[in-house]
Amino acid sequence: MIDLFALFLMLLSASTPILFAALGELVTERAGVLNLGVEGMMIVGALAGFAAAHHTGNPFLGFAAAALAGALIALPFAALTQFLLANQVASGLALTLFGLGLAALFGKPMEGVKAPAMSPGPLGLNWIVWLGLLMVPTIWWFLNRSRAGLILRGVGENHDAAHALGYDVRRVRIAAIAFGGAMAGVGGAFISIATVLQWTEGMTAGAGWIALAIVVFSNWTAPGVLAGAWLFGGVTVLQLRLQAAGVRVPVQLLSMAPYLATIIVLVAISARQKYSRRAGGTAPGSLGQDFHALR
Amino acid sequence: QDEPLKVGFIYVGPVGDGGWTYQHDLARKAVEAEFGDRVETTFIESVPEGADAERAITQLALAGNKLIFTTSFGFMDATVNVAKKFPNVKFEHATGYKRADNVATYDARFYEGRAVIGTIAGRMTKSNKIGYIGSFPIPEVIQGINSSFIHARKVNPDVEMRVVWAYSWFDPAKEADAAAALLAEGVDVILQHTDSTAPLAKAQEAGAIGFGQASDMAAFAPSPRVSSIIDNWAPYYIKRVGQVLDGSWTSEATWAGIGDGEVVIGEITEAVPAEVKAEAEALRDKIGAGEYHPFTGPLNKADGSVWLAEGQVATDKELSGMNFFVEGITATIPK
Amino acid sequence: MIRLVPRSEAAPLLQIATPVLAVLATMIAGGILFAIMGYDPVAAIRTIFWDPLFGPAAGYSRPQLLVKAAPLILIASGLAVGFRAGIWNIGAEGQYIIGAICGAAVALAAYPAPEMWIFPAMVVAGAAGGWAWGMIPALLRNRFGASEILVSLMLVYVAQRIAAWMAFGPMRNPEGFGMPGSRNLQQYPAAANPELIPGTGAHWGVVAAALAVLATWFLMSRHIRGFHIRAAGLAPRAARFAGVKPETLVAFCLGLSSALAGMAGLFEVAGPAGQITDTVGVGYGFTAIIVAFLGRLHPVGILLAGLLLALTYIGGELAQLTLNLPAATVQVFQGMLLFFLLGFDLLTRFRIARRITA
Amino acid sequence: MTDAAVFRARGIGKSYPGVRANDDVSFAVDPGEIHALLGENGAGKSTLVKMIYGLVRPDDGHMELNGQPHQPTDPRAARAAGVAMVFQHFSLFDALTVAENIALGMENPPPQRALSARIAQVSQDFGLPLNPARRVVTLSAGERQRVEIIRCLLQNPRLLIMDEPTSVLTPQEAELLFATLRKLADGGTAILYISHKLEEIRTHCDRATILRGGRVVDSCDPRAHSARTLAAMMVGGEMRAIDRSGRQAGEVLLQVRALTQAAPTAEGTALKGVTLTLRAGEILGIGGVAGNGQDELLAALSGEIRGASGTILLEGADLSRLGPEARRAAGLLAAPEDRLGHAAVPDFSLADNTLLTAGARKGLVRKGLIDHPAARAFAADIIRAFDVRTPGSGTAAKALSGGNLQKFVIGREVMQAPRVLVVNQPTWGVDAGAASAVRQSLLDLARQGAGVIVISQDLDELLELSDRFCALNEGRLSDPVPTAGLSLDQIGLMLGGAHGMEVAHL
Ligand SMILES: Nc1ncnc2c1ncn2[C@@H]1O[C@H](COP(=O)(O)OP(=O)(O)OP(=O)(O)O)[C@@H](O)[C@H]1O
Ligand SMILES: Nc1ncnc2c1ncn2[C@@H]1O[C@H](COP(=O)(O)OP(=O)(O)OP(=O)(O)O)[C@@H](O)[C@H]1O
Ligand SMILES: [Mg+2]
Ligand SMILES: [Mg+2]
Repeated sequence: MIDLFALFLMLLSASTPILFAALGELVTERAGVLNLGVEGMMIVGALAGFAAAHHTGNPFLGFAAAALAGALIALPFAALTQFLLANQVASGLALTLFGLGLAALFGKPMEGVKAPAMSPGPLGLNWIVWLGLLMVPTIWWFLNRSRAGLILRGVGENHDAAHALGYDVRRVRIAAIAFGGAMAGVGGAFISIATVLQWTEGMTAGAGWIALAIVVFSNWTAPGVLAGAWLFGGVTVLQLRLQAAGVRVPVQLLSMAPYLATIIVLVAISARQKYSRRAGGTAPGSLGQDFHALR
Repeated sequence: QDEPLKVGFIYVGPVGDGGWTYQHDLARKAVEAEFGDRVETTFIESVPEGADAERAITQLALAGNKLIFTTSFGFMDATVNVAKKFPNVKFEHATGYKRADNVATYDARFYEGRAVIGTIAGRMTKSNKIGYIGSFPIPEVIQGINSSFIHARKVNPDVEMRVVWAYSWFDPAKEADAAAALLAEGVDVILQHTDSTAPLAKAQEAGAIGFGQASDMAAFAPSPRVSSIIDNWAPYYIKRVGQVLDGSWTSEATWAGIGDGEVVIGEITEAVPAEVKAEAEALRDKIGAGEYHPFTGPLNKADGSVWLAEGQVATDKELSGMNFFVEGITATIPK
Repeated sequence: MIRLVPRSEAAPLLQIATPVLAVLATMIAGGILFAIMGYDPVAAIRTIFWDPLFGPAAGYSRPQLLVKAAPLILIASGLAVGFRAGIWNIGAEGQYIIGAICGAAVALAAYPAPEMWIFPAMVVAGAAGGWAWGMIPALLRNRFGASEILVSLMLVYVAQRIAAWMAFGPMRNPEGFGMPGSRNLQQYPAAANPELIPGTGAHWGVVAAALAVLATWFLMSRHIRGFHIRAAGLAPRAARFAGVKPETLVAFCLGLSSALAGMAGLFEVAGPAGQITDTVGVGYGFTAIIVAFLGRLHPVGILLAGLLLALTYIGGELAQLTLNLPAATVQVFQGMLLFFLLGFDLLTRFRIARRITA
Repeated sequence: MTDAAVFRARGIGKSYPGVRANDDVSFAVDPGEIHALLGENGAGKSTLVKMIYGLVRPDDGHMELNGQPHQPTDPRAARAAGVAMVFQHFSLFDALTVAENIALGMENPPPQRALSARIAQVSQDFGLPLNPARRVVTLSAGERQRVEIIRCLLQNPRLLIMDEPTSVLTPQEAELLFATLRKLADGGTAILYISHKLEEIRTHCDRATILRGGRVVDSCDPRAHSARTLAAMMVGGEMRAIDRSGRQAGEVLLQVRALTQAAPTAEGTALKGVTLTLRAGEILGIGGVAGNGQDELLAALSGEIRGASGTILLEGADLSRLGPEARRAAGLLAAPEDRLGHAAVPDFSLADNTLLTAGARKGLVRKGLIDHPAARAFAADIIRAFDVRTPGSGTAAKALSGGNLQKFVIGREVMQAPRVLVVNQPTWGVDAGAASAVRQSLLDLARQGAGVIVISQDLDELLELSDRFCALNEGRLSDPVPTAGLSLDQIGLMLGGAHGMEVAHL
């Protein structure tokens, strides 16, 4: 039979990239900005992180560089949506396209190079896996207990009111976008530095989209993001484990399982909310809307 | 001096994929190196299969390319369609089965290389469990699984094979998870028919070994990558370009293997004991010399029925439509 | 100090001028990028924007623009209707795939019958398949309040796996030596979607795209349903007050956009693509979202945006071919084009004024 | 003259594109004074106070606070200087709790627990009960107001600005508010108070500064003038008196029988056995504290929420199961309270906004096809007949001032010649001139034989308009009583009186 603890450890690793990206997007969306460019930011982070790790020989510097690169590549999106009031959905899609292209272009010299090894942390898991787990309570605390988090939520909930109270909506949002980019960058770098140990074009292979979905799934809460990442990662890992164990399973159906499971759990959660009439816990009030203050 | 011969290539992925397309592009560069000014090559990368392929091939033909390599199975119908419109252009389609007067096909006998790798795997495993990450259940992949299993069993009768289908040619995260799943099953040698290095990275973490796929993946040598199976299209491309240049090109179906240098076994590293290395190299050379066919009877199918009698050799036709596992593999082929 | 003053009414001239400005800006910025990469910027820009239309091989590539743009326009015009109502179907890619599979299923089941009804039946099946796939998020939203964004997106991945399953399993060409992929429908006359007038690139999908543009334009500007859709997007409570049932609207918008996406899938699989493979979804459903927004969710805008994007795809291929520009460069270039288009869009909604200071 | 004033403005001016919102405004507010700012919609009141609060920067002039120059760069600077403000439109965060909302309005809020304690303390002191842990979505309008006020009180402001705070409050809540303000004023706080309700200004304010077209036109002691004179000062001319003549009750038009409905949303109110009868030529007033089912009742009558069959009958025909469009076709029309976003689509032109309700009755939509020219013509008719001040039918609804949009929305329904018209808060936030125009149009409609139901929280309005009066309380409707001879106190009792039944024998 399958060793559940081993399965859990696998799940922790497998869910790390989407956990980072989704936590970052959670903060961005809580500030009222919908950034569909996660995939683009992840791939840029994957490249920048890999390049830095390779050149310095230090994987941790690689992750730092990935965070920086993710934040930087998010800036055109921030400028478009916050200053030029461009549509957020389209700008995010453009960011994905741009990021994928840019990484492919600048990644040529990194092809065929191997990343420096990382010594594993406790339980043989990568340190970044632990960092990701640590980010969950940290972000929860930031959003729900800290002053800055309160302001960020206020900005996302009602930007006009936040503005009327004297908060700089734009600055908060740009910071949130940059943070989202940094987290997506780290998530992407986890794939290149810790999972594959090489750089190849298109290596994030859609993880950014899953991260976006998980934020909706999480109902915009940090523990929800963790649950979503685990559910998704868990079902993925489990179906592969069943195959590996030689259990005769319909492979095609199982390969759909992570997506179907996500839908089913989402429906269950939504239905409970709808019928229990418990107010709230839903999308930030100003999510995706432009903010323009007249002076 | 004549105009240079223009040779075009259509790639299904980006040149930087480090695998399938990368190897084709290496061969394109080899053509340039070989013929210098007499040829001029161009390529279009990341061409989706389907309508875009037909257009990209046509554009190549319109741009004056006289020889066009279409390097993915999914380009088959597009290639044939375009070829009808450009009878003076010669086409080379990789891994397909449709030919015409100006359409040749070519493929590599990867299963020959898998036999060598399977031998090493069978010798190297301590847990007697070998893992195989399959991409899609198509004949080429099934040949590879069967061939490596047969030869692993030959040197180690206790060997078992675990198969995981990734349903992707390239998805590092998925491949890593698949590798982790196999490792958790106690597998200590991983074979892969997917293109990323993620399984090697996972193998390294777990102290297991693996093999380079498509390209050498030498960055992971000497361990976990103890050898590799390399797609080497250069000899074929050079030969065919030469034939066009001297006018001797005809439409053929080529299925070349180790003997023609199209399938290359990468350096076997010192992580492999010398006697195992010697054994593998001997097998490689025997296959290369045509003295041994990896699918030689007696072989039964997984359902127990007889496939090949003692000494009988599988026909190419049988192989190209292979859709069953041989006896001993307990995994299933998704239908 | 510069500030933005909202326009109370849209400026029609600018609606036309800003895309032109954006394209010019992209050419300049793109030219700089190409120059940095070591390519001749003028040649690159000419290859991407000019050659597909007027270059030496334009006779071939011009019709190809239609072929490439048709599915984008067909899908985007449906999506835009829903987006106007605030209903976010981002799973058109999945509906496209399922439409293709359902349409092809009819043909494969009928093979090799020569009857006339086969192609029309395929169109119906394609639309119905897409529609049914789109009704899943619609029902889940109406019944349980589940986000249609997430559900439709997840269903894309499910559809992709179904396509792989079909290509390797039930729909595999029995004469295909075990290789993946269905029979090629182009070679089955009763089911094929060929060029209607040779050399124009116009197949039934192009016709359908043109009709979809006309129909959605009519719907959104002349029909009360379109009015209700616009109202619902801008002020949901006002729409409900006017008599709109939100559930009906969700079903209508998701149904319309997914039926069109399914139809687009069918036209592709019966025509340019030819067969069901595991890669039958080549991303039209996602690109169409960009097209819809670039077209400002307006049918005519979508028509132009679809053609513009098709131009950059085909021009990008030409640039690879003639200048050895890597595909990634073209991708970066497209990203820039989108950025500029979105940025310049500001001018249509705001006036730039200098701050009045005492 | 030594300056004892807490706040003083000298020659303040502010221009928006095409409008001079404030021009050479000078006035002063003394400590302990409740100072009213009066003026029509668009007179520049909000603009002026936004400048004091640092949200808008003046073009000309200067301000002083406590004798110091006052040039706040943003609201936080203004708060630091001792200015607090309650906004015309709530500036609250729905998804956040009361305590979080209050913390966001403070510069250095104490930790969560201490803050909750202080909120409890202050709400105790001022008699404004509030649970700090509640989420704002779940609060009634009056409770929301309390949140805003307590947010201000916690900062011990020197100058407290209130922009139309009572437009959403019931009389009782308004009384409570004034008691609070008086307490504050007695403690030395200066209060700047904006309202369109002239009566309350007369009773509670110490001074009034009157704005017209952005300029200060007068300053007076409001207690020394009648509401009519104040209104005259605002508009710069005489107000026309309301004409109630020429109506008599005819046959029964609308019957609502035991209408019971679950709350449509978590924050909504259930309707419980609502029963009423409306006759031709009659105006029925429905009063009640906000959040007692007003919105739900309007939705049930307009068809936005469909009821059980047999509950709503128009001239004998059962409309209960029909949607809004069918009900309009039958002659039952409605105008909801929230003009921007409910009664009208803010981004649509006025012409397009006619299509929201007038498609069938005005022939603007035939067989699903829109007749755009006819819609424009109808919008132009409304603009003319109701004196809507706007450039034309192509203007977006959101570009109209509240009063003008309200006239348009009421006009759109009235001009469709309904059999029955239901309106909710018809003059909410609307200046005296526009309010009387709206009220007159309702009376005129009834005179022509239609039945009108006016749901309102403004008791003066109900007394002015209605023939009979009922109270809505927790979703229950009391039996009607004739308005003639009813006093404000009696009505107050009916509204406050618990659960409807006991008011029946008033
Ligand atoms: N943000 C703005 N942009 C442009 N013009 C504005 C803006 N805000 C106000 N105005 C103009 O300034 C004038 C004064 O508006 P203001 O909101 O101060 O009126 P008000 O007296 O508060 O009206 P009300 O009684 O309706 O609240 C209006 O005529 C309006 O046209
Ligand atoms: N953002 C804006 N852009 C242009 N004009 C504006 C803007 N905000 C307000 N105005 C103008 O200011 C005037 C008054 O604005 P305000 O918001 O105070 O309306 P109001 O009359 O108070 O309505 P309400 O009853 O909704 O409070 C309107 O005539 C409107 O044209
Ligand atoms: Mg105001
Ligand atoms: Mg107002």
